[in-house]
Amino acid sequence: MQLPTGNGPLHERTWGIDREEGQMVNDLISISSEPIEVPFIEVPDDLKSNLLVTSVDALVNWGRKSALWPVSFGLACCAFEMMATAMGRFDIARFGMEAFRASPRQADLMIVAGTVTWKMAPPIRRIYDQMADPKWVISMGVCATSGGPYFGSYSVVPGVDHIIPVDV
Amino acid sequence: MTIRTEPMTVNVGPQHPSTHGVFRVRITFDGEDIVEVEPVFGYLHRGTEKLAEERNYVQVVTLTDRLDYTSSMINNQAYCIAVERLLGVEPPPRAKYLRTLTAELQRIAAHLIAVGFFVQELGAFGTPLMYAFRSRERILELFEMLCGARITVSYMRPGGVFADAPREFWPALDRFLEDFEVEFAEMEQLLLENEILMIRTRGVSPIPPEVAVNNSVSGPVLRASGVNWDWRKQDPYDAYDQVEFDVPVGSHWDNYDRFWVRIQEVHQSLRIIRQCIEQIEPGPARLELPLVLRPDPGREAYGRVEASKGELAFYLVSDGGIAPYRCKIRSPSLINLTIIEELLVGWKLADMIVSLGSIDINMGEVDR
Amino acid sequence: MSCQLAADNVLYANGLYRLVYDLVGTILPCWLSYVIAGLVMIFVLVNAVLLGAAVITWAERRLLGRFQNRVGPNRWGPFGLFQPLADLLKLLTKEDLTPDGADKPVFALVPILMVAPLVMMTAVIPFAENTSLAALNVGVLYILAVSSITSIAIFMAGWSSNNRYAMFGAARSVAVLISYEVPVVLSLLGVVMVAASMSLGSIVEAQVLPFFLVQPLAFFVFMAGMSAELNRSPFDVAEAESEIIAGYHTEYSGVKFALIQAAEFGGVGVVSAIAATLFLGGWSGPWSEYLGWLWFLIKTGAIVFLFIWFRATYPRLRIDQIMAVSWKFLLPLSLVNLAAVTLEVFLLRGPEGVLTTGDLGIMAVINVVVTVVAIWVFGNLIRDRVKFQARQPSDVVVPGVTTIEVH
Amino acid sequence: MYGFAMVKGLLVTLKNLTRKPFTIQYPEERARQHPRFRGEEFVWYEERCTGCASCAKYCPLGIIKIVTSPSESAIPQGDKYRLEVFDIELQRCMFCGLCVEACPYDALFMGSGFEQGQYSRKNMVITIDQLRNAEKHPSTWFRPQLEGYEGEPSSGRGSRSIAQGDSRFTYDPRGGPPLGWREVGREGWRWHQREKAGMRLDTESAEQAGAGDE
Amino acid sequence: MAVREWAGQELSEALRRELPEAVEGFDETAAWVNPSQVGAAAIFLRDEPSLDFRFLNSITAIDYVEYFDVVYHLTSLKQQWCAVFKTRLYGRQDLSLPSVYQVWKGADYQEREIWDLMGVYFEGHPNMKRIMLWEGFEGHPLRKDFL
Repeated sequence: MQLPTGNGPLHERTWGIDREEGQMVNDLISISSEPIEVPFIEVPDDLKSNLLVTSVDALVNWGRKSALWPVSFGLACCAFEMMATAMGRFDIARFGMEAFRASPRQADLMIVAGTVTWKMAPPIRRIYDQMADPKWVISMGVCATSGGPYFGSYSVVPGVDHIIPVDV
Repeated sequence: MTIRTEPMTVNVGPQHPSTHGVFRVRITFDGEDIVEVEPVFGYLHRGTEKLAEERNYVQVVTLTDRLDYTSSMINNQAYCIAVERLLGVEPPPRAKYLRTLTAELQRIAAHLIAVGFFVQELGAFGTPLMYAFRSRERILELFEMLCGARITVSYMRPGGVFADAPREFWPALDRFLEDFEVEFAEMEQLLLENEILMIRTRGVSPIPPEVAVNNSVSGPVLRASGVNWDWRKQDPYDAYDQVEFDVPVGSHWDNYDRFWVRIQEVHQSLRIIRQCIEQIEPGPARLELPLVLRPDPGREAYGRVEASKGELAFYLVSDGGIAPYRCKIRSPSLINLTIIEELLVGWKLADMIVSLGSIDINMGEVDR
Repeated sequence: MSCQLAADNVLYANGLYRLVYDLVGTILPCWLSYVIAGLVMIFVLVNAVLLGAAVITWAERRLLGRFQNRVGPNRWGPFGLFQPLADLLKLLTKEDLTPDGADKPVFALVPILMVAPLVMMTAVIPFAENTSLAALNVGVLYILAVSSITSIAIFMAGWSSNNRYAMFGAARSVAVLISYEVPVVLSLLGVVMVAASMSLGSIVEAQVLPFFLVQPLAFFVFMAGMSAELNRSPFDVAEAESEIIAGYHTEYSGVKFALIQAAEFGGVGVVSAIAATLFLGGWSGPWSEYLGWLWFLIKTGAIVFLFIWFRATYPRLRIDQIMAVSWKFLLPLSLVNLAAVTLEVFLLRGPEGVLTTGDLGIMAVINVVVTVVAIWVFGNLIRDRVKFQARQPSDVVVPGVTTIEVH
Repeated sequence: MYGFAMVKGLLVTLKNLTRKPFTIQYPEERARQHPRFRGEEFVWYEERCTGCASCAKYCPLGIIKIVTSPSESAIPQGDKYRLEVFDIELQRCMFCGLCVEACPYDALFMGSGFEQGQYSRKNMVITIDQLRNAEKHPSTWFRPQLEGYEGEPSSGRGSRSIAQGDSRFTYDPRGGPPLGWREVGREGWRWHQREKAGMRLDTESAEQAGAGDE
Repeated sequence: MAVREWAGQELSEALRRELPEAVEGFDETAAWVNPSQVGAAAIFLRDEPSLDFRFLNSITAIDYVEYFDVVYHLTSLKQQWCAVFKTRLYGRQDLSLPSVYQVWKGADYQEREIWDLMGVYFEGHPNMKRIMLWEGFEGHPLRKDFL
């Protein structure tokens, strides 16, 4: 993160940072006009029949699926529904998923819950990059999937898959 | 002896676990003391006002759901009142009561979230929040019964509500009131006099009433600062002139008072709901208006309600077309944020989170 | 060739060690069997700590769930018991990131330094009669010394991560650890004085009446101090999620994070075991010759339950308030306890310097009274002296609206 | 006494420890779904649809795509357009239900499903064939006739005297069998009457007329 | 007990007594104020005890293509009345108004928002950054000519 420089009140000193971030947003808009496709990985047949690989794989995959830790990433309305899944009624913890990690380093799953604006796009990108592999992204609700009710608005990303690859 | 420390500028957000959505604030610290703050928002700016100019009057209702997504019903209500003023019509009395009732249910839900997150930010490991969501879940269930959705309700329409409550709603409401009494008493027992909560919030970040008024603060934050201003009392809309309730007012102006005012408002909301159930009469629940509304050109209307966060108003200007010519949203969260400097400067990092929680902003409404 | 362990060796008391030593000693030279037996014991202890950590994470998640009126992990395995295993598997296969600006060797050393002291502490805990690896005669002192290593590890984590939040967390954590060491040590002095020994085994044997009855004040201070040292609620500022992301371990992922988590929850287990030993009478109980380990586990479990219960209930204090609690509340309390116990021991002990069960009973009665009075007095003393005066009502109060005011 | 409230807090959490959890264990047990639930999978009755495209016009997002060709007659409605395309782009739909509100012929209903996770956006369009072949579990959103008190005056407190077990009020979209267009009835709200002026509202005579045509 | 709404005429007469050059006219609900006099009118409206408009509800700008209207909604909490005054700016380029930030601090974010979305600059505001959109965004989206 850059440091503000110069004198005067804080909002005067941060002009530079604001301009830089604005530039980042504009750059991102210009490079992300098309959705990013997630390549579908085909497992070769000879590998499929390999007993050792598959059973280790199965174990590892069981571990991964049984302890998915989402990064707490609520953007808008859907965030409250996402939280509601973690709360008493639906209790996502039953699947070992209640550990909403605040630090992206420790999370496996990013649930993009809510409208993604262009201004928010660079931080999303950064947090996605900070997450450790293997990682997954769920786009929750129509706002994140395609802009939904705000499709066509001047400040809304038409689908979060323009910025990061989405799995579900 | 004084230790000279170097000021350090930290960027909190936009994605930070405690910022009520995508709020970002740049803070200069001296040690752990806050010296300067600069809020940066717009991370959820979706251009609602512009989109409203492209939708017809009924379609805009669906956009208002998504402003303050913790209190969609009240947003619906504010917008519908503005449109009714624009058209110069009055909804039928049953619709007024249904609106009042659902708005108060929504206020309870919103205050539960506010209180739950407030305590969560004090560091409770989820328990009060879970209890709050447990009760909120019951309210959302009632909403689902009413209008088929939990959060994005779109229940109200200009001229009333979209449909009368289904029959199973009334017994369910009674059951809810019974259960909620117990659960809320439990929550109060857990929180209201908790010593840790007291020493964390008493005397922290007081906002004097003069400052609050000059900063156009409204809602529970204004009332916690000792001003008993409530639009439900001062400018009664819908059925609020028919029901009795008190206005809780803080006397210390601090974080605890803001928390306390919300807790008390839940009690008052329950009172209003009970009175609504008593007073509601059979009748139509919606005015016979055409699907596509065309107000007279040149008219304007400022429809306001006391939302869970403060004064929520829609300022609509008509040019005679099917869509509003201008739809300005006076959002309480954005304007309540004006006091952020008075609230934070001079306090500690840990207090900052709590103080931000105490004014209960909602980014959907701040950025619109 | 057969080897004999000298009776004055600290390892002599441990039956398992002697067994392995004797067994291996028949075919290998004595020095080698000495080492091998030691390695076997280390293997056992490390696994005990990690397994304990796993069980405690599971218990915490389940219990927190129930405290919060929900279910908690219940999908994988019976009652969700395999949940920690799944977590572990996932973390092991996860990418192990090291941030760019990090001090790499220090960064990598931290997880090891977090776990090591826990394993070292378990060496002196008697799980049942004659089962501690090393029956050190300065066991209490050893535990206190070793447990301080954690604070260095935390500071290293904060420093090497090159992250402000981590640094904040580490600075807070170290401040807390250092200030809470003092009341904890003072509270343990009372225990040592009554038991007239620093060896954990002798302390257990001295507890004809469990010490949490004899010295409730010391127990209270010890529990409060330990929950601060473990970063448990209500003193968990070091990883205050809502304030500073995840505290000192913000930048850790994968295996290292798994180890840090294990150290955290293992710490709860070890501290509970120590508390059970020092205050609840450890393995003693009916049929303790056979069921000592069970008594020990039950008592440890009770303490763990207490920790989880506190966590489910309380919000956290601010860092300066935590310091205030330590220096203005717990420290005086531990001093009161020390003074009371000293006087009682001085007055009650017999000519041979031994306290009988009756003496302990008298002490218990006196100390319960002392505890209540002391907590009440000092509790009122640390209350903020500034009474919060209601402010002047503003001139913009609207007439004619019924209002209710907070007291 | 200072500290007393903290003990009270401990008791509260302890009380909740012994209470039955509030959780609904989702994949095995399901939350009770209310009949008005605005779900995915729209229910559409081709027999009634005239292709007037009211829904497409009223949709705030313009996600309903209708292509028609003239000259066909519907059984209950009389003359109508033949529908060639009726696509609903679910990926942008926000389930506000305004299309259902706008439909004057009661041909479009909200569905009641909610499990529609997809791996790709391309799959998220409901086509006319899917609408034709879907199992029809309509929601009662804006269709009061399904709630079973059509024609009765709406009431306030009095309504609570109605017994809970009354079968007329226990319509469960997911529980019952799929409904055909004759079974879903006609909405009898006065509010909608004006919109329906000039339509043949008498379902039975329409059916007879339709039967005659066949 | 309801809040009384001032008619435009009433407000314009009250303003005219003190600041005769500030008032341009009135309509049913609002008084029209000369754009250059907004600051002075604001101070007067707030400090005059018989008006006492200490609470600023909202500021709005409306784009009428040839001109922009800026609307101020005010309330007096003590006297329980509210009023509206408006001002009109002609043209589309380099629009500016005196800021009322120093009078009502509540105007802070609303003025920034109007600058950001409508392109009306407020002179005397200490921090005229874009508020909702990012730096480098072209145009002001709420204008009618923005596509």
